[in-house]
Amino acid sequence: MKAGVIVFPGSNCDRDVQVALARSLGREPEMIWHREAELPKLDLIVVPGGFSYGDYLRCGAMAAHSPVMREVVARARAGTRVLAICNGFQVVTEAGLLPGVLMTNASLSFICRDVDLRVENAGSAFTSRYATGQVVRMPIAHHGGNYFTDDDTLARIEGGGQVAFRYCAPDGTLREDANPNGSCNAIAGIFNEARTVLGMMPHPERLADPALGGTDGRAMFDGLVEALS
Amino acid sequence: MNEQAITPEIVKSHGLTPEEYQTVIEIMGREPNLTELGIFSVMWSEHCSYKSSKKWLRRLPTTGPRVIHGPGENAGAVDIGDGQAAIFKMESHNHPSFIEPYQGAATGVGGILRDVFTMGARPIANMNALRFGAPEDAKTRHLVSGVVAGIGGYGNCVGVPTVGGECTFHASYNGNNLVNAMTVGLVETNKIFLSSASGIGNLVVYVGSKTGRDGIHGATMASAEFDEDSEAKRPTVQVGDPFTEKLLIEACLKLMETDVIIAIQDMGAAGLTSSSFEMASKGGTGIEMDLSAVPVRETGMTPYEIMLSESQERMLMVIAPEREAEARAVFEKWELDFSVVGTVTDTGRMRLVMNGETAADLPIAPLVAAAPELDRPHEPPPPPAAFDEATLNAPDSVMAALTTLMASPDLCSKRWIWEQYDHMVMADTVQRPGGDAAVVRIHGTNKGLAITTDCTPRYCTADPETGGAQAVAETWRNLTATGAAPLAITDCLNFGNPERAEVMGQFVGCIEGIRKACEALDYPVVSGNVSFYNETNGRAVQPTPGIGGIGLIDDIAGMASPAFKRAGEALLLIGESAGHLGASLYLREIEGREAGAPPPVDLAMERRNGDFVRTLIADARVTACHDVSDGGLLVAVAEMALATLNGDEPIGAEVSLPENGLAPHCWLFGEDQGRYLVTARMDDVEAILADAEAAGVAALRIGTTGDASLTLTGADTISLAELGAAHDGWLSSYMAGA
Amino acid sequence: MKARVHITLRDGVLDPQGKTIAQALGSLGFSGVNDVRQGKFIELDIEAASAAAARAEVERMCSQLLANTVIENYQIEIES
Amino acid sequence: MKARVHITLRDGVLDPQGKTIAQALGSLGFSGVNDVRQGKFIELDIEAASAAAARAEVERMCSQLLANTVIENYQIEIES
Ligand SMILES: Nc1ncnc2c1ncn2[C@@H]1O[C@H](COP(=O)(O)OP(=O)(O)O)[C@@H](O)[C@H]1O
Ligand SMILES: [Mg+2]
Repeated sequence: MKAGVIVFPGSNCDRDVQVALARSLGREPEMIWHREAELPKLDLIVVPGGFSYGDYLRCGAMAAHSPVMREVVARARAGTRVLAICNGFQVVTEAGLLPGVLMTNASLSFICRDVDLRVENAGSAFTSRYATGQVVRMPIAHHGGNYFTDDDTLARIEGGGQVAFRYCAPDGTLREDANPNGSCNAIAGIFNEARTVLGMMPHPERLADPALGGTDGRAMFDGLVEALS
Repeated sequence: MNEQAITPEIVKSHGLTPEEYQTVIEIMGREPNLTELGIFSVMWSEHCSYKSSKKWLRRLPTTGPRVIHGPGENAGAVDIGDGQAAIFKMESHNHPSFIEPYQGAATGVGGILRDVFTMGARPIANMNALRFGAPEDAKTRHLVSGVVAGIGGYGNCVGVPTVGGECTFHASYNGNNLVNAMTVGLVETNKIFLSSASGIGNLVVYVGSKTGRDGIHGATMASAEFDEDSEAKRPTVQVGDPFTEKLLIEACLKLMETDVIIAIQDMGAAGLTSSSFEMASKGGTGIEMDLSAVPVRETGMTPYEIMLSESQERMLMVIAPEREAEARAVFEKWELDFSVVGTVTDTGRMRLVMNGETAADLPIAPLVAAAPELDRPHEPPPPPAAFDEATLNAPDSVMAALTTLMASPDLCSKRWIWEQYDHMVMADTVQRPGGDAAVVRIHGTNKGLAITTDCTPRYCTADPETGGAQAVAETWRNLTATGAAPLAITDCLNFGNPERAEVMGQFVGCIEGIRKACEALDYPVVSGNVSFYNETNGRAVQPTPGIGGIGLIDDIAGMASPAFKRAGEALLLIGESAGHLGASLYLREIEGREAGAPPPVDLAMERRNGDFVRTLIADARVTACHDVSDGGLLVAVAEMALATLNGDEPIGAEVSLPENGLAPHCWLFGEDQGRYLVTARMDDVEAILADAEAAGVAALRIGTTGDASLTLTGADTISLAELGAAHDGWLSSYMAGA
Repeated sequence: MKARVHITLRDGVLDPQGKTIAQALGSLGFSGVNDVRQGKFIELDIEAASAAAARAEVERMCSQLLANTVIENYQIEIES
Repeated sequence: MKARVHITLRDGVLDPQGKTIAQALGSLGFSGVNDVRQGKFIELDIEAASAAAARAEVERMCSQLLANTVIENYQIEIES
């Protein structure tokens, strides 16, 4: 499998996801600067977290118009897997690759902590190492992770099995106080229709190493390597 | 543009005394013009010249086998083995954060980051030490909210984890909150960059953001106390641009992989003035700059404004002319301004030109050498109100007193703060906020750096020397509690108006305490910062010499943390207890009194106890470790128990009173120094106690870990859930306005 | 030429900032606040041959970058 | 009663967002963007006896909460 990580000015989880991928893959992914208008052949494109363009104007808005994003969208439409984490999720929604938008957290504050997530659909290259209904733990660290979309789109996402993760209580139940940012239907991550693109606010790369306090995130990278090799 | 006549009023408004102005004229051999006067004024301000503190700072021990660069560089550098060094420093942004909490705190973080990456280091951790006024004060909530959001807003965006800090409240900070920010960076020892401009004919290059009229005279503002109309005299507040800072970090570190940069210096307080003078003065050279080449944001900026602007996210560097294209390409890739603004000369003078005309021409060495050094009068502050433990009654309920303490503003959980900071980015935070020291793994290795900041201002108020020593000892203890070998400290000395002998007396006393502790613990000072004039209408802050310490962990697999690990283990107290309640939190929070001397700090015992504990950790003979500080023994036990609430299974403890003749509340809440709590497997207890005795270290088994509650044998009990809710709830409900 | 752009949330889109401001105003003692909506106000200084050309240009800026039309409306004024 | 408030950065105060937007517009091919400043636009619906009373009330809201007068200016319009 060949993996590439897109780097925008202001990306800051690019190295973290590089390390996590290398751990599962056994070799370093390629780091791709946002000005590249052409991409090498890749099986997985990662749009990492951070504050592209400072998150000024709207989170992800300016990065969505980087030269490289046209190519990422084209590849995604052709079936290349795209994993968009945190700011990456904001970028791909702004670029129209996934429906909806990520608005400011309901608390209006930045939130950094571990959250419990319920895996809603294990039927994808990203989630194959999880079981549907399993509760996993990953950190969030964002100011704008409040997922919003109109009712019709929401119904379509829900009906099409496009919800990947939901914020939940440790026992897997959905509770208002387990939804850290006000996302509609407690959505933490969604797929495109074909489940080849995943956007998610939590950071799997931050709990993929026992020294950091957990390894639930690692299964995502291991699963991708298995599915795409 | 410089034609304005220099009147005594203008001299005065620049904070120079008539005598100082006379020296200016002697150095210049003529009257200065306004730009030149402005330059003298900032260079000789308290903030830049350390005129009140220099004499005393010289007393601090600053060398040691691991010290690569001590005070005098942008930040301290300490050898951590394997060809790497840790670069770190702490700095205050108190005054700006009071005027505009968000931007003031944010730009404080930006400034300290620049001090560290200027030296070639990648910043790997931020810390923040915060002191606010009384919670009841009308402004406090607004200040907390703005400062925390500002620190997060900046640090989160640049992608450096904020891994810990302090946050306490006291009425003495009502008009003067303290915001101290610390950055730790990592560099290859043979790739450390310094700021000495050398090589006649080399280019002086300006990179980063454009210059605006920001904060003109910020440095002189930080050198004067607030009065009623300070709010009206505000200079233009500096706004931070963390996105540009992130680009600047990446561009500078990229260029630093080559040997293009000869010298580099961030533009901090007093901007272009202090950076250019510092570079030329260190190199023993001169600089000629064309101010028309400085990238500006506004039209019509004068030389005076350009030289004194404190716009953020700017750096000055010296490169060889033939490397210009290479350097420019890097900054252009990151879309940052890059402008050749001058050359290094052999004249020993700073010559500034604008639009072809000389705007200023000053001799560098005489100006720097003549920077005032004062020996201000100092007198020991009055002793604290007398206090005798024997006069105190026992509390009705120990657990109720504990709950009150745990829910008090100073001891409550600061989770509301650290959750607004990205403390995990860079994926090396192996001990998150909430423990003793934070631990950050050295990327790509199994080594770790333990980092902490500490100071107990109420001790410094009661007895400055003991307080100074205690602050150093507490950092040393917090590092030790993780298993780290303490390496060195940075300091951030926050005091009132040094023109008052009492304040100077506090300063001198604290320095003396810091000196003694550093010497006794072989724990040198490698960088620091002084902030005076934290005073409003004659009311000074409590003396607050913040200390930031770092320590090295050889293998993070063997580090210790405060959380209990298993039920049924022995709880041991290391160190001697005298039941000292003077200047304690118990006395303040439960009895409503601020009285008494602080607990004595016995540095020899401190060292003995710490070395013993560190060996226990290294030998994997203890399963958890926590130092005993604010609030005393029972608070420390409670903190070890509450730390388990984040994990799978809550673990509490039962503690029994020893027969040592102390009143129970004195033993349980006394703040005697040099103590640690550890847990150990039952089988190991006897041997540990025997080894302690052999090492001359007091050790006592005080209890056993157990179910999800805290119990004092034969007395009270409380569930961890109840105690945890009280501990966790205070700050968030306070901030919600409840 | 100067252009002023107002970017506002579409009706029906939740406005967490507006909601929080309304609550904060309430707790400061301002009674009678029925609703608060927060939007953006962007002022541009651009080169353009005419007001019409400027409007067309700013229109394109809005639809391409300045506004997210999934949730936001925009309104352009050109000052001459 | 409806009130509209424009909150803008004071002259001379750095506007990192505006600066970055201007650069982004440039790289999207919009040439001739001299300057961009980003501010806030707040719409309020409040109870008030008269336009003058509404203005006085919103004035107080601005100075107490809505604007940060250290770095921002505000301007109020009341629609009747
Ligand atoms: N402003 C802050 N930012 C981040 N973490 C903080 C802050 N204030 C306190 N903490 C964290 O809360 C914990 C307890 O702080 P403190 O009581 O000062 O510790 P100690 O008594 O061990 O010095 C520490 O882990 C510290 O890093
Ligand atoms: Mg501690």
